[in-house]
Amino acid sequence: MIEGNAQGVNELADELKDTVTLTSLEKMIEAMGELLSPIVSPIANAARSNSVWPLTFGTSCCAIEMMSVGMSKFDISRFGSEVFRATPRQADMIITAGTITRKMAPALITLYEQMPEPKYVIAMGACTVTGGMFNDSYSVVQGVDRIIPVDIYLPGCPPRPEGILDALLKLQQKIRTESYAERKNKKYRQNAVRYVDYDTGRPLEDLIDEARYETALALDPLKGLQEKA
Amino acid sequence: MRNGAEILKLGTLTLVWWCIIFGAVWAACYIVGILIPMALTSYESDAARMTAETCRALTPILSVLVFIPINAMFMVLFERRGLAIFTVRLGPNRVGPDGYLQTAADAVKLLFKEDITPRGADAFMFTLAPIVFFAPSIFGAMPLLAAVTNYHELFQIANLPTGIFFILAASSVPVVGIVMGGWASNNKYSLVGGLRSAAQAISYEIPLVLSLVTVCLMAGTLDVVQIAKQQSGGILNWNIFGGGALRGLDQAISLKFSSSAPALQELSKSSFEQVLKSVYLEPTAQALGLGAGQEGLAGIIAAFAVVLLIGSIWIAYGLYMTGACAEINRIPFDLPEAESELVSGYNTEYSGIKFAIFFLAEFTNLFIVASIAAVMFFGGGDCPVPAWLGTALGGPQIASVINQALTPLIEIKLVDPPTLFATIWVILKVYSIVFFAVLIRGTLPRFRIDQLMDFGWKRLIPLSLIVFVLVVYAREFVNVHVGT
Amino acid sequence: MSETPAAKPPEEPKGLGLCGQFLKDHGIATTRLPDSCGVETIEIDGAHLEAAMKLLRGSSEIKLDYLVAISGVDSADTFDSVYQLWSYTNNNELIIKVRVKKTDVVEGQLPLVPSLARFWSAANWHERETYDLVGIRYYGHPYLRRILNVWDWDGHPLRRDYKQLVDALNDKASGSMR
Amino acid sequence: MATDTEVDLTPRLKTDEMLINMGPQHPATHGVLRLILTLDGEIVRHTEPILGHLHRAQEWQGQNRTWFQYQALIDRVDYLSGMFTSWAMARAAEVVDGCEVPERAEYLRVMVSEMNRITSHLLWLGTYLIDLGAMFGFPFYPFREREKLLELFEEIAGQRMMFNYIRIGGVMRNPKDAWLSKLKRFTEEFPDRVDEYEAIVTQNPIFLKRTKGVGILRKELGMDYGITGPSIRASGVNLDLRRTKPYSVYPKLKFDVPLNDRDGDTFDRYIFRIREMRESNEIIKQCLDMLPQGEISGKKQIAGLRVKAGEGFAAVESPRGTLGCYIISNGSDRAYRIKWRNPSFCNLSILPELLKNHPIADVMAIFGSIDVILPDVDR
Repeated sequence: MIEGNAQGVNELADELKDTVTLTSLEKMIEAMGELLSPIVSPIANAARSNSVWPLTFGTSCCAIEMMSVGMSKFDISRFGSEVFRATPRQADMIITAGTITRKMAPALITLYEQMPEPKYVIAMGACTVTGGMFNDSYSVVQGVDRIIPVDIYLPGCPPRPEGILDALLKLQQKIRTESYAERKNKKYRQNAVRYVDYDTGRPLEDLIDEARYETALALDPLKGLQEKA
Repeated sequence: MRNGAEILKLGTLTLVWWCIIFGAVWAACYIVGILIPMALTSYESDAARMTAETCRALTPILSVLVFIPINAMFMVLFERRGLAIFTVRLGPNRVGPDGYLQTAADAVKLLFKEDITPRGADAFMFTLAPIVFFAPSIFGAMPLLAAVTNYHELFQIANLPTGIFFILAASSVPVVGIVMGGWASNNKYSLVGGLRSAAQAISYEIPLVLSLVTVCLMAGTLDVVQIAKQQSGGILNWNIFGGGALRGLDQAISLKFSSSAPALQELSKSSFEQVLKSVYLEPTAQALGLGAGQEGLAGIIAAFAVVLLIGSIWIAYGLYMTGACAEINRIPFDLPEAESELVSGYNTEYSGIKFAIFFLAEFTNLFIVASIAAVMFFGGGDCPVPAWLGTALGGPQIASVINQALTPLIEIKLVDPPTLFATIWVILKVYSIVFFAVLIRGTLPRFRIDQLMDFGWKRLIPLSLIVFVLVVYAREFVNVHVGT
Repeated sequence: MSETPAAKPPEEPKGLGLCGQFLKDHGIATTRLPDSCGVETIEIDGAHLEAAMKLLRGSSEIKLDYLVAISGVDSADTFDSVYQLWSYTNNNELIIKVRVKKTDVVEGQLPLVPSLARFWSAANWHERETYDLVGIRYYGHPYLRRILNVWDWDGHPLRRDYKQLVDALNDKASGSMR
Repeated sequence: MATDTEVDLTPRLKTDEMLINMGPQHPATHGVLRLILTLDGEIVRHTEPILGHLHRAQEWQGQNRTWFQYQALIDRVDYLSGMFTSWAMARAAEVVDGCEVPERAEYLRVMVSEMNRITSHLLWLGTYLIDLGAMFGFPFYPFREREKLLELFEEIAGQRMMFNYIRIGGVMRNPKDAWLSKLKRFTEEFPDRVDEYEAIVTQNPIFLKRTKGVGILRKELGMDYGITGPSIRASGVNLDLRRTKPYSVYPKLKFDVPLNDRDGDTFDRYIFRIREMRESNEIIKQCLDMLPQGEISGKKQIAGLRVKAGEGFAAVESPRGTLGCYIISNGSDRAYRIKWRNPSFCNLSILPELLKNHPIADVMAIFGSIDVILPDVDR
């Protein structure tokens, strides 16, 4: 994976990226360009904001509150979001419920990359906002925004189910302000912010930098000595 | 009571959505099937006549194409709201008035969603799979159309003499789509899901078909229109009650109620016992070659045969529903999807519009198996109230009032009262069965694959064969579908 | 374990305890350590560990057949592998410590303790965990691989001299929260 | 060499084992366990669990935080039974420190932790039915009762799940009388609710088919792996610390420890948890009657809380089994070493044995039945 090559990260991004084929409807709209966007946006936004299907993703304590919110007392189904999809391909939103560790990070990134556009992220719980109570642990990622782009931050340890409903409503508001064309063209592929190596739990850029440095060192050992001095 | 209010809301929602579905289908059929040909009759050319004929011929398929998406949208909502009631929740109630448009929003969203073909997938097969899965539900529904619309002239073209045979043939095609999708996805969960689906469909098709064959045997025809017509005349004539095995009883009771009913004039002279005797005793005695003195024996045999026949048909219906649930992958037979085992089974890798098609077809299939049950077992478009009870309740008067009110619409051919009533009854029956399926979904856990196979091959298939044989014998002694 | 705590500070133990005596009868030498809260604690040489465990587990009167936990401790001048033994049938308890002096550990290598995983399945994951976090190598283990951290993790986090990795995922220097 | 007539078909008819990677994100792995299954058709031949996707360094935190700070953290070790994790550490620290715990505090501890046992088993029941494929319907009912208990927890501890209620030396807060009467009302109606669950589940033919005779845990194997909790009691090993190594006020309370007389299968593990819920309910009732007046903490709850030097191990019977805590203290304001003995970690290690030669659908039935909480495994 590491060839000491600056394009490494981009190559990996390409590898993770799926083949994208546009639906005929989208092709048509694309052909119409930005002209149609003002007309399509309200329809698309109304539909998208009202049917946000979450991915069944939960790592720890917050996942239990995420389950509670689907249950009788809090009932997320009122907002049309009770359709928890087990596969990222059919989900619109990922609620990162629980601490993300260095070991889990690559899996989360893969899941995020596998979700079809438009996709949204709610960082649920203190751990995914900043690392929370575990934020100085050696194995914890300090907030999911270090690896994937986040739309809504929801603090709390764990947040109450009402908090999740609030976050969902805020997300719906956010979706309603979007422009279809902008979502589609300007930020069409939302890639992960940073990729993490599965075996070492370290950011890929670091590993690539290290590999480059080592190659450079192998070519020019004097440089290393100079740096040491 | 909170739940009562929720159930009322669900009822209102159902009525409103039925109006929308019917309105849309009715309008489409009226415009294409009647208005355009009527307008074209003023031009006296061959081309105009051809166009008019084409329009009329296209009406059935158009009605199905309009009906399926809207209906599936409603069924999803119906299921979600129904499940919410079972689980002490409210269900979707924010989009549109009281959440009526929730699934419409879902559908539009899926339409606008990115469509992904995974790396390593067989793109052609991957795209073909949802189509193969969905297409049979369109043409499979065709022969049913004529049956559920009371053989309306526009839909006669869709009828086939081998209707049920065709429907069954069509209903076994979707599994190819599932296997295709599972294989093409380049995902192991999908593959396992697809293979499970194939195994399941093969095993459960047999009891399904055998139970329907039992009905066909009783009816003596494969034509769904004929089968529906034979059952007309109230609940006692339906196939679920032995398909005319209780007809004698029906007639005898109607004698008690009124001996002046016009349809029963030839029987008006005979007494209650005589009717029973002529319908049950004599044919049985004839079949057995019993003499005049052995009426008691003949009576016992006839009664036994009637009970046997009705019992067998109930079992056949149970077998049919079990097999149908397995065919359309619903809980407790949702192994190809098996969310807690195989993530999402064969459709794990599908997103956007392709997934929407899978979703659509799944619910359409549920609707189709429910309508097959309604036509084959529950009398199709027949009113469940027997004629004698209907008369006692003032049925004819009500009918005439409605007819009067609809006269202007009937004159412009917008409404055909028999078709209207037939479709209303069919939709009620179908949705009762759908409601039952939703109830099951809210109750049962999932089978395991080997238990599923055991259950299919070791229980259902022998049972369906036994039922078949029983019906063959019982039918000999009971005068089924007399005079039709 | 009794509710009343042991007297503090722990007085020096007098003679061998029940299990120490039992092991001595079977020819295994042990050293008695101060009781930890009323529970007999012995130190044993790594070479005799497996034999001792087999004896303690199999004997009908002692029957310490429940391996509660294996902990690794980075003490001041030793690496300890601590075994908590209970019994499913009686109330016997024992803590066994195997100590490896830090001066005995070869530079750049891990302290070595024999593995129990071959004859006691409960030890399997506990040993992997201790290897992962404290860095004690259990020789003879069938699958000694990191269990909690990623496979190519650097260092052993529960060592006193562990330097925390600082990078873009986690740049808070250790101790900033306190 | 095969001749022309003898065509060797073996390479073409070769069947191969399939590797399936289940998790870390999978609906049935209760979080983030990853299982690498070697399948022969649909039969599992070999399983390799990969843990640590939720390794949050709880033990490391224990060394680096003061006792007072760390008390707040440990509810997250086993988030479904936070009372027990608090209690295990509090007990270990008390044993090392030698401080007295007032009797009222002990009763309160027993009460809240038995409540916690009920919530934990209720959640297990709901998710287990989801694992078995009853996605809608039944799983919602246990959550209804669970919410009632969570409300009570919130009232007394201020949080629905992370209580931080049991502290070293006692408990945090005195309950009000209204709280006690609410709890009493709950205990009165709860047995009826359990009857309700049993009416839906225990007689369900599909449920019985899925669970009876599946995943039989032999007694000897369980003891070899150090399995604890309801799972081993369902296999007939009498290991309930509340009885075998009694602590707190359990000796004064009357309750049954259900014990099986044969090797337990998945169904036994289900039915034993149901019975335990009933027993817990009885314990709460007794505690409510016997609750004495008095102090609630034997140690000052201040930020500079210290534990005397020494080492000790203490354990409590959590809903999943023996939850132990091994503490080495050097007398400073933080621990020298804290080691957790987590029941989930030990119980999970038997999974490869239990799954062997079962179909893939049973993976969920068996994995669910040993009731594993992933942070309790990974810490």
